[in-house]
Amino acid sequence: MNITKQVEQLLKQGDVDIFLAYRELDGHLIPHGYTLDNLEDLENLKVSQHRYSLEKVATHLTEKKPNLKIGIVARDCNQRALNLLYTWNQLSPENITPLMVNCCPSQTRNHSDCTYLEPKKTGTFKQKKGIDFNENPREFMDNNDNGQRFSRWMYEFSKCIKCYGCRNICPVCFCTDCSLENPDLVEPGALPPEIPIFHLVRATHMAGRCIDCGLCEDACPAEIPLRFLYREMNRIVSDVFDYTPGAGLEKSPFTIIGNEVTLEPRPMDA
Amino acid sequence: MNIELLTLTEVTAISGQEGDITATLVQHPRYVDTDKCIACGLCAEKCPKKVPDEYNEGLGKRKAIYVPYSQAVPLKYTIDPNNCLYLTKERCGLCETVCPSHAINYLDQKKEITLNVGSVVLSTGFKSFDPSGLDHLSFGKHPDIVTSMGFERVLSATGPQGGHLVLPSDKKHKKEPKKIAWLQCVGSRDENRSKNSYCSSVCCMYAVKQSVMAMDHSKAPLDCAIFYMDMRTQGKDFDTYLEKAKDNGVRFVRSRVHTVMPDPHKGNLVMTYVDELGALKTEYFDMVVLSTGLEISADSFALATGMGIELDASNFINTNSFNPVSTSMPGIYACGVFTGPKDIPQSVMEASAAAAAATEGLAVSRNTLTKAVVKPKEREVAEDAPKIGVFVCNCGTNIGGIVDIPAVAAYAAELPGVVYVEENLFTCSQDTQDKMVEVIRNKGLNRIVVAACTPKTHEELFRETLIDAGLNKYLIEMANIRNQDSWVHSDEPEKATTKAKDLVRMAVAKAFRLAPLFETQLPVSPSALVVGGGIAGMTAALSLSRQGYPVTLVEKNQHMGGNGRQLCKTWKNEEIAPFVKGLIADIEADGQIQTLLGATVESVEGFVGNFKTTVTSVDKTQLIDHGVALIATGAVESKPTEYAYGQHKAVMTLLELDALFMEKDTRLEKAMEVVFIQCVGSRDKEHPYCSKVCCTHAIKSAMAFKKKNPDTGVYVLYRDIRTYGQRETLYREARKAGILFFQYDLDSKPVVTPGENRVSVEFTDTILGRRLCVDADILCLSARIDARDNTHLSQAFKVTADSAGWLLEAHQKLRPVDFATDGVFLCGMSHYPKPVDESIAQAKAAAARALTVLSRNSINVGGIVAQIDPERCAGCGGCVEVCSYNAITMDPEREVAVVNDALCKGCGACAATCPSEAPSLMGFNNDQLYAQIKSALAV
Amino acid sequence: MDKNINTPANPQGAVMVVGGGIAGMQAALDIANSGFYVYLVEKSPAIGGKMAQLDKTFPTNDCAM
Amino acid sequence: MTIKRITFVQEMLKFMGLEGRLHLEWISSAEAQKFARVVTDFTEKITHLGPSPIAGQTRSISMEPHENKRRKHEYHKAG
Repeated sequence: MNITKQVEQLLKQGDVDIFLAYRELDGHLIPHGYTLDNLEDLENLKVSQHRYSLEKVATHLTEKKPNLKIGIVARDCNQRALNLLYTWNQLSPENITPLMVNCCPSQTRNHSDCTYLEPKKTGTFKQKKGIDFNENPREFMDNNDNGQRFSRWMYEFSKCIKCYGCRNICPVCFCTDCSLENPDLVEPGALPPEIPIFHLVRATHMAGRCIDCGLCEDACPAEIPLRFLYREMNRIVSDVFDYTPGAGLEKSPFTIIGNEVTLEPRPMDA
Repeated sequence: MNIELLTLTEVTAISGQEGDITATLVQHPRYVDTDKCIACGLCAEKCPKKVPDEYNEGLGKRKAIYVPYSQAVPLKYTIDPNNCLYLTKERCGLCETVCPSHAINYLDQKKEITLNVGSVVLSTGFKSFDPSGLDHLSFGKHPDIVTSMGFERVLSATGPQGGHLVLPSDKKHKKEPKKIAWLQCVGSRDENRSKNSYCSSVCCMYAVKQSVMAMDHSKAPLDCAIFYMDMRTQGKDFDTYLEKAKDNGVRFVRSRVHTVMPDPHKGNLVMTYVDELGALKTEYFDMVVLSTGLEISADSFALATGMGIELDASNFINTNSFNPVSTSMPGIYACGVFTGPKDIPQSVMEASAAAAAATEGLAVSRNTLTKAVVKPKEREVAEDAPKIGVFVCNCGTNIGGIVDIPAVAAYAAELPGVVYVEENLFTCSQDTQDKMVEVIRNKGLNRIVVAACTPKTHEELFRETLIDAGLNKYLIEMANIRNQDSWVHSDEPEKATTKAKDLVRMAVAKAFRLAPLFETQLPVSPSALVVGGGIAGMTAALSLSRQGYPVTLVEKNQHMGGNGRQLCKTWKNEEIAPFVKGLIADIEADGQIQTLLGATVESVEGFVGNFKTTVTSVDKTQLIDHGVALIATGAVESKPTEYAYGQHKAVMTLLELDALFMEKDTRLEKAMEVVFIQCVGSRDKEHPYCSKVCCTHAIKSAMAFKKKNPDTGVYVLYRDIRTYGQRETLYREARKAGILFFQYDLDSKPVVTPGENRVSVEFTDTILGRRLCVDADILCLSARIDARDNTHLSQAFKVTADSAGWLLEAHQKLRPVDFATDGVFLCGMSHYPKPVDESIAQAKAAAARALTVLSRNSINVGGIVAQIDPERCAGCGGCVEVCSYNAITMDPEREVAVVNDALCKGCGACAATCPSEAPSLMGFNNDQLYAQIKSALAV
Repeated sequence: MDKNINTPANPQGAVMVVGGGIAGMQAALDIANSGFYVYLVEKSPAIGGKMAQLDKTFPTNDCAM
Repeated sequence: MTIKRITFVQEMLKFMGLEGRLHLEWISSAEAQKFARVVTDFTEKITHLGPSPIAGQTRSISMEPHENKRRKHEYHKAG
């Protein structure tokens, strides 16, 4: 059954009140909520490589109408985001009906994990001056010494225009009040935002939450390699806490205290 | 404030009866006026007379005017009249000259004090056995042979070597030991040399701890060896600690030590001992620690006998298992080591138990002699602009000698919001406090900064001052310019002054943003819920009822008594059945105790002082209001899975054997060979803990066979015999009676083969080096004791259990009957396996702890607690997860987190976790903290 | 049990605790916190007893102070 | 938990090129000597590492909140 039929059925059977997917308009795909009132729009429902954090829309809808039943077209990254939002009480699984579709850009597998797909290729400018998006974080560590790493990141962060695009698009950013807008912490009106604090604060807040969808990097007009940064954060979280955000319905380890610690504090010279 | 501390005081006589006792005491002169002494230490600095320091076990020196140790309470100096040059020879007098507060009074006289009290608690503790008399151990002949107490001081950071593990013989404090030996049972389990036949209970465990600590302290690899007879690590988590020590490389040598002698050629110590197989061996050590036992001092002996209290042969107070804290004199109770050797948690438990017992008879006079405070009305200042008063303390010369106080004061005066600055010699002294109250009133100050010492010791005092001045007590901020400044930067006065300014600036920045915090009072429901109707539960219920509080007792079974119904006798030969019957009768006769049989706790709501618990029984469900809850659900003897248990009728557990005794079964008469196997299912990989009671229980049962028929062959196969404390007498009697003991290890367990009428038990005798075989008529297995499944109850009361299922106390040493959750207490075997006397002590202790809640009319909640801004909260539940006190819940309506003030302890974990800063800790909110940080960086 | 039949009708609401070590201090605190006045009698110049001499306590290795 | 959190931040700083500037140590209130030793060692270590490369980048923070100041940022060009 094609996806349009499935959505139509879900809506008609009352399984969902609204279905979040994409709609083609003047040759562009835009996010759209399909309901029984606009069934005619369904003919323009399209699935392609275009992505948007539909689950963020779902979070906002749920905030207003907690019992709204929402259908959602979901790739693997969307599913991870949904899992994470369930564990953080932002959405409840019983109200959400994800309709899994093929991952970008895979056409052959119907459930491939985009985490392992290649990030986008980047222009020559970045490869010369900034951090190569395609680089492996581990290799980046090996190929650059402390000072080099630092100056590269300072360069990347200095490009920031504080548009908050990374945060706004992020499917798992749901705080009603963002620390990055607290005037005590981040000086209003100053550009770039205090480097590297601004981005490190965000990275810390993403630890145990980032589901590696890469939307932040796509959204960033300054082409800061954010996904590259958060991937390393995720690597640490998985090494230290043995936790992969969004992989299942486990709670984030950052909120659990008193569990057994097998680590020892590091000696000073480490 | 309702405790009057009488130091340097001894009891000389006692008369009267319970409820009306007159005590005569003599208070020896301190020669220092405690009201004036501000513990600045100048006197001791100048005092020319050095004396061996008893606090450091003579390993260090103190002066003739001294405080015993830096954290002493009261922190007041004392002159030692036997060593003071002025008091002995009328020379010197330096301390009087240098004392800035004129506290020295050489004319101080001893005073006689008469007290009228309702009851007395004796807790005079122990003295360590003095090994000087034991020639073979050479104590006193070489400085590197120390007692265990001495070794504690060696390890301690406040000790004579500053916590460095170096040989006491090396005056340069450089040479580190490479090999240390611990000798167990010095002055314990030894009738021949020390007269102390009992086991001191605590030495095995402290030796293990010391060996682990020593390794930790030593930079180079350290060889630690413990020479012992039996490792008696029967307490909660002790065996786990022991195994960890073994893994860390501590050697445990089962042996008898022959001699320890200084080797004049090599300069170290040579030890000769006989090992497990009977071979004589020699080994060299750099240091030897004598694990000295506990004994009763001559003073304590005189005190008790003077009061007419019965003591046992070893001078411990005679108690019976059912009244473990009562002495032979009504009205006089005892706790701690005075009633027998015991460790810290057991002492603390007994202390609380004695508190309950000593006040049972006085219940009608509760609150007649205690004092309550009357507070002046609080001034409304929340809306007023800050008018900050800064009080800068010289602390004698403690701060003023280093930091330029006038400069700091002048600097403070320039800071925004500051309207008044004052320098004090001692801000904490009573006259300064009085002046402060006046200044706050007259100048209309509404925020106070005290730049002095640590808030840990003095914030409460200054809060009281604010209350007296009619200010909200949370409107004070302290800058610690002593501990964090003048003390650590004493050689850099200029930098210290700059740092003091920084600290004051930060404190002022925070004070600027301080808001009054309010506490609300919640009434306490004056009744208790006790879960579990065994010996512990019933004892606790009766104790609370006698103190005047109604109790609901919930028992799962259709009858009361628990494990007590299956037990025969205590190790002191007291019959348990009549005692349990008596308890049940007392409970039934008690009009204040409501018993619910066949009942279980369904759910619990509320918090300390105001619990609402739903209890269901077969026919009904009821809601019970109560102020406190006591959990005493007990434990259960496990069913063995080895040694042919369940396959042959000759094989049984200890409780099953007790049942045969109580039924007077004929098999007991006929039995000619009886074997006991210890540690069945205990102390192995899966169940690492010791079940604590089985050694004593088995030996007591073994003795019963020998008493019936001395010709019966009785064999006990054991790993370590753990007849701790005075139970050792039972072990000694058993050996005298001809019971045979054979030691086995986990890798050489006995082998049992069922026969037709008998079972054959095969085991190794290490001394003969041979396998032996006994055909046993009765094989009794000391089966492990298992925790009950308390999952539901734990969830309902928000308490936790460890991996083995034993309920987890708030602190293993100091709060052994409290849970981390306020208002819920534990006792009996649900905490850990324990004998009847310890269960009863813990039950009374739980009652005493519960009384500290019940006897209050109300509890204050609020003050420094977290608040969650619902506007900012995204409802993610992160704070709910991190809260250790279960104080945060989700409001299902608004989907935001809400803090329960009564449960919140103000730790701030929630505030630190939330990414959107929705929770703020009152008195430490982000605004205040950011201001402080910014102020710190703004130079 | 611990009940004494001879207890007077109006007993003294105070208790004397002899010995200010860990047990004495705990007993004094519990008694005072349950509504009775306590005299804590200690022979030496300061309370604390033997435990104050210990370095660390097992199994938590907490400081004994 | 603290160990885990600190380990995380240590790793993050390492990735950022700010290695070795965060240290965790358990010190009881009775271990004054240890405290002094650890603080001295760490101070030495930090002195050895040199001033924080961020120091030049952060603006000085004033007592007054919400104050707007614009500062020109300098950064090291990638090599």
